[in-house]
Amino acid sequence: MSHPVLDLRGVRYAYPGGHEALSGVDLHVHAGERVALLGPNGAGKTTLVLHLNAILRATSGSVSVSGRQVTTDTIAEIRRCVGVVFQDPDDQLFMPTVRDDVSFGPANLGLRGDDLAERVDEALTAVGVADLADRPPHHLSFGQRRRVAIATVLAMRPEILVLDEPSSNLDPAARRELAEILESLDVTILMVTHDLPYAAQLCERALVLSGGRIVADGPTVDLLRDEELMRAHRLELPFGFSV
Amino acid sequence: MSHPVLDLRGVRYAYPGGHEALSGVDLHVHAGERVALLGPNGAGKTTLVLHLNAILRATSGSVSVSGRQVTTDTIAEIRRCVGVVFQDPDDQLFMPTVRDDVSFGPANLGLRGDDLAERVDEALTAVGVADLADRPPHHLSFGQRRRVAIATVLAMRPEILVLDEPSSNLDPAARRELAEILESLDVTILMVTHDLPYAAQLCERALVLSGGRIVADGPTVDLLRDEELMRAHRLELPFGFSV
Amino acid sequence: MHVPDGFLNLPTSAATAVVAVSVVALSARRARAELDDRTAPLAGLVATFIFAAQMINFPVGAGTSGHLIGAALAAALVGPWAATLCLTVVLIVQALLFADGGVSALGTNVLLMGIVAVWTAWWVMQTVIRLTRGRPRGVLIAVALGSLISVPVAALAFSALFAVGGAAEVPVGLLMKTMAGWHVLIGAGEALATTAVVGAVLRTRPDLVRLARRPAEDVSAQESVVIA
Amino acid sequence: MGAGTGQHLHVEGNSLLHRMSATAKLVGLLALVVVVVAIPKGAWFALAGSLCLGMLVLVSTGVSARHTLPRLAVDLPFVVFALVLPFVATGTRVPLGPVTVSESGLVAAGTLLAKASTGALVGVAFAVTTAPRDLVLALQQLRVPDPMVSIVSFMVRYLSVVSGELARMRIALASRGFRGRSLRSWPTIAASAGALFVRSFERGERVHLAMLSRGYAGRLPALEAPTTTPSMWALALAPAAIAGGLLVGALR
Repeated sequence: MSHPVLDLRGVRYAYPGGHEALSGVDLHVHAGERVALLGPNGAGKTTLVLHLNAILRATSGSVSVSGRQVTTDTIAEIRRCVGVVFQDPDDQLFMPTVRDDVSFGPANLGLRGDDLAERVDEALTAVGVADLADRPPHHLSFGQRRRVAIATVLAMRPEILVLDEPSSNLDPAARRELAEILESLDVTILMVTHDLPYAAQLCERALVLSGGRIVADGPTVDLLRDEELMRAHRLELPFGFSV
Repeated sequence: MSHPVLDLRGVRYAYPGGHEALSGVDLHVHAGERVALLGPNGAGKTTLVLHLNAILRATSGSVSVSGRQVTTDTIAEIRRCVGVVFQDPDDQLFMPTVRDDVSFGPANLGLRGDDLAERVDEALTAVGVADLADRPPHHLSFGQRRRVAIATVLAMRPEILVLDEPSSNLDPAARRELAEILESLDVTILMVTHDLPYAAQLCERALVLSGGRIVADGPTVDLLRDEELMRAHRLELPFGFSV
Repeated sequence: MHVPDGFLNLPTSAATAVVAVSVVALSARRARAELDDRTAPLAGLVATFIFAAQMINFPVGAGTSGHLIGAALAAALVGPWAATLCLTVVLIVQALLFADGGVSALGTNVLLMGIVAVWTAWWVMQTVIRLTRGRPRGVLIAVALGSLISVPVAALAFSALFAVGGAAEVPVGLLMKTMAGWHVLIGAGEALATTAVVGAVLRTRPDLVRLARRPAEDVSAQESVVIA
Repeated sequence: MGAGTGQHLHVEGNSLLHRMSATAKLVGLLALVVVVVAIPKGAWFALAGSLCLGMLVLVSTGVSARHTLPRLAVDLPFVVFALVLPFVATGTRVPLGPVTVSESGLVAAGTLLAKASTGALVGVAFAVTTAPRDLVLALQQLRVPDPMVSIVSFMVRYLSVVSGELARMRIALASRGFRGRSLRSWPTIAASAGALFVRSFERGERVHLAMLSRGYAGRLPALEAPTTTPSMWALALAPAAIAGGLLVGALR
């Protein structure tokens, strides 16, 4: 691993109103890792995610993906490499059918015909919903929509998959099934979540973002066991959980 | 307790399309209880909730609240007695300020002036957001909006509070704070959820709704320990949680 | 409000369709200049909202209720170009997926509701804002008058079309008087409802009300249109 | 009047019209209504013929009348408008029961109702047999400009999402004792409509971000559409051709 897949150095970002959401974020994720990004509400998690695929551009500092720095010229390539799955699948599934939606990304990359169809099948199969290809999204259950949302991004063969609260609103079985799918994928994963048990289940390593900075980085279980750290950043294991 | 607060007998309901969502539900909740209603997606949980305050009317069977049967004449009274908090606070909050939103229910009951103001303060204080009264709901955090949504219903002094997925989308601290608030309320609670740890934490008794019927009723921990029951109804404890 | 098939003769329907197509094409260009590549998703969701808003019943007593036409509402919220685009899509979807309004009268319906009503409302609103400059209630007064006037004006436009290419010889004066009179009442309802909805948006997200933006921003928007 | 429930009229089925490409169907629909509108006033044979044709087309969809009938009620204000015509139109007066009415007005009203009803019959036939996505495909194949097609596509996608939000807001209102029966309820109803606008607009912004994330550069990729065979075109245009025959007969 010469280059980390994700490499953020001193990333600062202030919203036009003046509020500084990120105040110097350093973050490195290497190929094949599954990393959890933890942090309380308002810590800047969503702002950070929007930097990873150049929707927002850092006020200062640098963001690199697989060695390519984010600049105006590399935006298209960066967006192919970093697949972001947003929290509400209804925001992500905007085409009339599942197939149209999963085709959207690769079609923007210029794929057509059989190549495109193959990508779509591959992505839908990876998340176990190949049979839903011709359904309109509003006929799917929430759990199915979440999986299709992941497929829309996988179809672009990203180098890193960024998931925003993947477990939210899922029932227990759908939650476990999604965990199994994520474990089976051969892709680097950064998972933004406040579901600490889910982070512990899926990710060996975790980062804590608080007040616009990374305040902790280490094995997930170690961080979750560090009561002082947890309390200081409004994190806590829910009732009945132990690591 | 002469009458249960909630008393459903043989409630059946078929949607206009013909799909039978409830096929004979018997359910009793007594004053002061906190009961969890568990069940997989599609079990009919939301349909059942909409029967509790007469938004939907049973095709057959009866629904009674504090001894009053749901009929066309009692709808207004039933809706005062049964406070329903929906999953998405945005479905419930749309007045210009928190105060306006919390006043809405009691104002519909005919309260005015000081009585109304007192109700609003009482409800906002109960959920710990009295300081937010004059803010627009739109600008609050998700956890704050969830609490205000509960206040809008508490302001009607309901006999039973029905909560649909109260823990969804909350970060760990907001989740715990909400649990503490719910425990402090002096009101009967029926909590519809697929967050089994939350049910175990808050409710002594649980019901399992599956295929439009109540298939289990008992102490929450006993139900959650019954692996066969759980598996049969697509329920399972999340990774890392034990009862 | 949706004109069915056969109320206007073929030449008149065709002429309205030609006018509608040209204005909608221009609107698409101008809306894109304002909204950039956000046009499709934003106009799509706003069109969906207008469709939904038309389903909301405003009770008028005695068990009856009315609903919004939405042209003035759309104009106030997203500006006239995007409003024309949204109303047009609503009318297309209503005609083809809900069989609401005649397919041969689609051009007529777009002209009446998507263009005449939208632009009447917008011009009136702009004028009132200029006259009440600086007054906090100016925007709401503008919205009220804009919606009030847009409805009878659209009805008069229909009467004029009917006089030219209608299926019967009706005394034009009588037709206009009746249509205008009746639609002033409907316009009053439209005005109350639209003003209340715009007022509600102003209290939570004033930045989303196109009409309430400062003139300076309007100027820059127009400049960017010229550049584009 | 647009005050329906937000449900598409589309019903799954396997009739000829269900299987026909939406492009051919749309062109056929347009051709038919244009021909019907061209039928001269008072050409009763042609008008009755086209009305029967419309009914036949609708019956051929195999969709139950319970679903289609409610939708068939042509807009009430315009029915009233048509019914008033005989009383206000100029020209010779003829007796009709206890009153005298304008003869030309009477003819015009009959013509108008026949044409509007035919249009409604075939319009409903199109709506019940066409899935929303197929409409988007048809518009795309008929070279409707991209921006319009995209907006229609977003609208059909989000209709159920936005009307679902509206429905839940209504339920939440009713749950807190809201009746909504008088003018005094307007501010509340308007507040909910305003909130719905903000939610819709913000969703549009989030959808845009999701699109950008997957390489959107200002154009939606074209959907892959099936081709329409010549025999399908022939079939789609047949009703218009028959109506054309009736029209020519009437013009003679």
